[in-house]
Amino acid sequence: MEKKLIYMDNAATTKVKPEVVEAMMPYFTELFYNPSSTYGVAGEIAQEVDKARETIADFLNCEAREVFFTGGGSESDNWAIKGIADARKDKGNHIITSKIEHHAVTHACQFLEKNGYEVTYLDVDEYGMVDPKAVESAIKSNTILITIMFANNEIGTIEPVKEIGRIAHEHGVLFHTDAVQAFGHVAIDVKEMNIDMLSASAHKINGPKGVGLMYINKSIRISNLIHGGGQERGKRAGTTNAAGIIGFGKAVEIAASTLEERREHEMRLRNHMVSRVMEEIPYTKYNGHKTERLSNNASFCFRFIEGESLLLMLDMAGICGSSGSACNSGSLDPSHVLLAIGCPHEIAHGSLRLTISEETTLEDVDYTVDKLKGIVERLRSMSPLYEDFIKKGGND
Amino acid sequence: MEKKLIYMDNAATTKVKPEVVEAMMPYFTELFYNPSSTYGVAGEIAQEVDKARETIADFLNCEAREVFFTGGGSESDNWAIKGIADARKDKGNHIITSKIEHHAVTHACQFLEKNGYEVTYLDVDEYGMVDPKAVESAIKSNTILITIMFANNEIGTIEPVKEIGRIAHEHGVLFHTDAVQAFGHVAIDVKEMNIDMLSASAHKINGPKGVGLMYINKSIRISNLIHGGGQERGKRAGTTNAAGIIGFGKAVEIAASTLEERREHEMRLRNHMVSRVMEEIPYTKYNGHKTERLSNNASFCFRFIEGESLLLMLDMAGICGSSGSACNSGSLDPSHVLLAIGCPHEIAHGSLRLTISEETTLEDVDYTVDKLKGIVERLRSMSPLYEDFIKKGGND
Amino acid sequence: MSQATEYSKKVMDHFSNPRNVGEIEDASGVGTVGNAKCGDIMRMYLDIDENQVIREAKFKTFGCGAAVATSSMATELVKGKTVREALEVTNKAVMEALDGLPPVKVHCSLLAEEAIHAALWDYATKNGISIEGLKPPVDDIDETEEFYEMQGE
Amino acid sequence: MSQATEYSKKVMDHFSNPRNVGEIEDASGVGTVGNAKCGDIMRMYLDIDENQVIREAKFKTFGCGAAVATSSMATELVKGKTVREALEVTNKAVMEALDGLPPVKVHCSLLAEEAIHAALWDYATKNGISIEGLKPPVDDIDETEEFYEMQGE
Ligand SMILES: Cc1ncc(COP(=O)(O)O)c(C=O)c1O
Ligand SMILES: Cc1ncc(COP(=O)(O)O)c(C=O)c1O
Repeated sequence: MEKKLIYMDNAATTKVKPEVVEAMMPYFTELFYNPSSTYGVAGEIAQEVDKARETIADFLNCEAREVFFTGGGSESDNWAIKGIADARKDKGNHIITSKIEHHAVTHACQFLEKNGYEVTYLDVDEYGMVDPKAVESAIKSNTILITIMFANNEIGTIEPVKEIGRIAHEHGVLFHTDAVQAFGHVAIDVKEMNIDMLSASAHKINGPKGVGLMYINKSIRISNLIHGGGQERGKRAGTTNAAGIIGFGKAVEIAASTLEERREHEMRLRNHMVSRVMEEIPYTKYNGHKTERLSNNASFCFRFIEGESLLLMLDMAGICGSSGSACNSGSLDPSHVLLAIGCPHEIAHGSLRLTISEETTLEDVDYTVDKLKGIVERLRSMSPLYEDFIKKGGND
Repeated sequence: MEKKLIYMDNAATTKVKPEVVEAMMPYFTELFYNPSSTYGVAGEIAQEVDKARETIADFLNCEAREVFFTGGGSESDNWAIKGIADARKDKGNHIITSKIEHHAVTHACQFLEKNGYEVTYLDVDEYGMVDPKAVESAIKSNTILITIMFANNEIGTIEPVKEIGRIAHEHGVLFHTDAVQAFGHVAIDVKEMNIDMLSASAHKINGPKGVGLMYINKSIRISNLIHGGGQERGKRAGTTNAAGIIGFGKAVEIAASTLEERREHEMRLRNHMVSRVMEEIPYTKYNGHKTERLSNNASFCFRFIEGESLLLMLDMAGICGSSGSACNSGSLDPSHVLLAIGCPHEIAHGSLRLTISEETTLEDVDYTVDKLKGIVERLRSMSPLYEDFIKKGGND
Repeated sequence: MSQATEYSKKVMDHFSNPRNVGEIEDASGVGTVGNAKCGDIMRMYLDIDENQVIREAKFKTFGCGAAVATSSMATELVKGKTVREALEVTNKAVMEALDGLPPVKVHCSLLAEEAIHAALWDYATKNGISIEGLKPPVDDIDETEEFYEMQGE
Repeated sequence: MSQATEYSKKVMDHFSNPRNVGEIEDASGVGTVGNAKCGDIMRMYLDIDENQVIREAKFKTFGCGAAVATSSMATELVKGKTVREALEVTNKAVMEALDGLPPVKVHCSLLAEEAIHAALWDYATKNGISIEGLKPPVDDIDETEEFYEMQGE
């Protein structure tokens, strides 16, 4: 592993910042105590945990007691959906979501469908946008929850969350948003944006893996996903992961103070990358919305080639990217997100997601595009689909 | 925090060993990659995660693919109970457990009771022992799961797990055991002990908080608690907490190699402590089983005094102990475990759990007993219950 | 949550150095409130002079840190007061004097108020006096307690 | 799981330096199997002499690393063999020659076997020969694939 790697997969996970590691360290060893214990040292740790909670509450514009720590984004999503489904089962059994949610949301919904719930999976347009009007039309008298992601993990599209939340509230329905990709990258004000519940994950913003959170508006009653001890105000059992939470707090503190500059840097490089790719590599589709998208995300489909081969060759060139979402690598199905925005199967197979960070340089981007160009060419020269296409005169 | 603390609360949580911290470190920074990603460096991390899985599988005498990592012991318990309840709902709706389980088990069971399941909470004897015969009598045609803890967290009693497992299998019922307290402290062979599913947690054996596991026999179908990505063979979604899991693996590796010597050291000191307390402090009850108990656990009830006051005074003397289970501190109810073994309420209120470790010294123990003696005396001198008792001539 | 850090300095001071622990022989009034089942019992002894001034107050308490501290503070607050003034030593007054209590511990201050009242009632009964506004102590305060526990989340 | 580490060295070698990529003009037999929907298409070109010996084999593949590697290995294995011998180049033979494949990728080796068969079928049809044991290629191999996917957990 001597050669330098260019990491373009920040949507999959991010490097823990040294300041975050430093903040966590004491809580493994000297201050390893259980924050729920009676003794004073334990209480001091509990106070640090609550400081992290406050930092995050400030960032989201909510109260500290509305922030609940979990074991990750997937747990938060499952909790939101199953917890509301259970708590409101007397009120209704209908949930509205979209076709481009993360599997943590869609599979939780599918599980509920097997247990007597009804789920509407809304279509999106070619940019991956959910239409708030479609949300409104889908609401029925038995609708108990609307869950629409804040920003998509594959194509980066940012959804009209505020408008969807407004509609939800107009109809007295709860609104949850999976903000795992957006949190720490986009300014989020849960009050202003009409968000009742929000999922986030530390490892997507330079915090540790295995720590997530859910914001739950204080007026909401939700059943536990994990029952047991009285931690997290009785709403999420399990010995408090003090080190992880304190690391999460530090990561948010840093993210909050660098939000704008990161966005600008990423936008500039991302846009440069996209322009070059679209100009220099023919038969390429740029996925997602042009403007309403995460600043660090670029998503392409290269016709006639297949994603895994592309990734392997990029890897050999020292470039880390992803095809579809990382959780699904190794699966043989093309991304449900790309299919939902209207990519035909064989084009969806040739997808590449490159997600940069504040550490990415112009050189990294140019090196990546240069390599990518050659790799796409090489794979196309091996592709029977490309052969047919050229023989047919380059027209479909 | 200058003064030296004597830590006697190892059942609440343990200090992460320096070797474990060291093993985890690289996976926060240089090797922060998502183990599910395609590129080579990510694959190397996935291999380290699988090494941890193998270490643990060897320790439990199962296959690596039967070990699933979770976000902690509570999650594992909830998963076992709710996952089997869902997967076997067509087969039956009856679960058997005991009255002295951890809240992660009892509250998960209570949740199921609200959702159409039926739960039998078995009594225990005065030592906290579940009677295998009672388990057998409780089995009905609709019984789908027996969940009995391996060792109790408050009083340390080790349950007749092997015999209960045998009975479960004889009747074609699954057997889960919450081994969060026992794992790493007692040798466990899941095959030999007839265990189908087992929960454990890293932070109880010098690993990090927020990481747990479940052993699930490969023949068992269980529904997910956390749906989503394909991690953990599709059974537990969420970006793999590589650092945490690798730390867990290291902790198990160390625990496996020191099991016997730790047990001997702890038994010797614990027995010394118990003898001194029982000889020198009158009106004291020693809770739990005399021999069938965790080597590091001592649990007492001191009559006429209340647990929190006792803990606060011990804390002022630099001694960390617990009253009941740590998760419940701050609650006003006395421990359900002590009530189940027949302690009257007012006696259950005066409980103290001291749980030592391999690092505890004879001096620590003697200092603790000396201080404890004075504190109990002092609190009794302030107690109206003690006043009444003495005025009545020291008889009940 | 850790009690040691949730308690104010004043609470910890009154817990670790409780004032007026003990009994008063032949006290003018003695009151015991709470029950062992709930984990708190307070007993208050008052020595009251002929002008209905509380000369001396002592307590014994079985209970948590807050129970001890509120008992201690309650004895301090009633000492030197007239019986009528002592009636105005409410649970709020005790809490304020201790710089507050964690929500789950508010019921301890209520118990302290009731202990004062119970001791005053005993004094009134023994001496055939009627003190305006003083009600007989409740036998079992479980219900009241539960109410206050709920307040404290 | 990471493909790069799940693949054997041989697979990675055949993926990064695939042998016999390309087309053969006026090939004796050409076979295309798989479909773009499933993410794998293999096309195999065979140049077969009058003694039914495979003189030359080339391929083009749209697919994952394993698809490329199995195609490459399949061409290597059939080169120099008679038509009859080539029929015995099974998916197992391809897999073994590659030091194995991850379970989810087993279907790629099957595809390679089918590509050989399809090219041989084309050759047989063009030349009016019947080759014992050779079946006509299936039009849509979706079903077979799914079956094999399930095998691979
Ligand atoms: C017996 C038992 N079960 C379950 C748990 C819960 O484990 P965790 O805190 O890791 O969620 C604990 C400890 O807290 C325990 O002692
Ligand atoms: C949009 C979205 N939701 C949920 C998740 C799941 O988060 P975690 O891996 O922390 O469980 C992810 C990332 O994996 C994500 O991108």
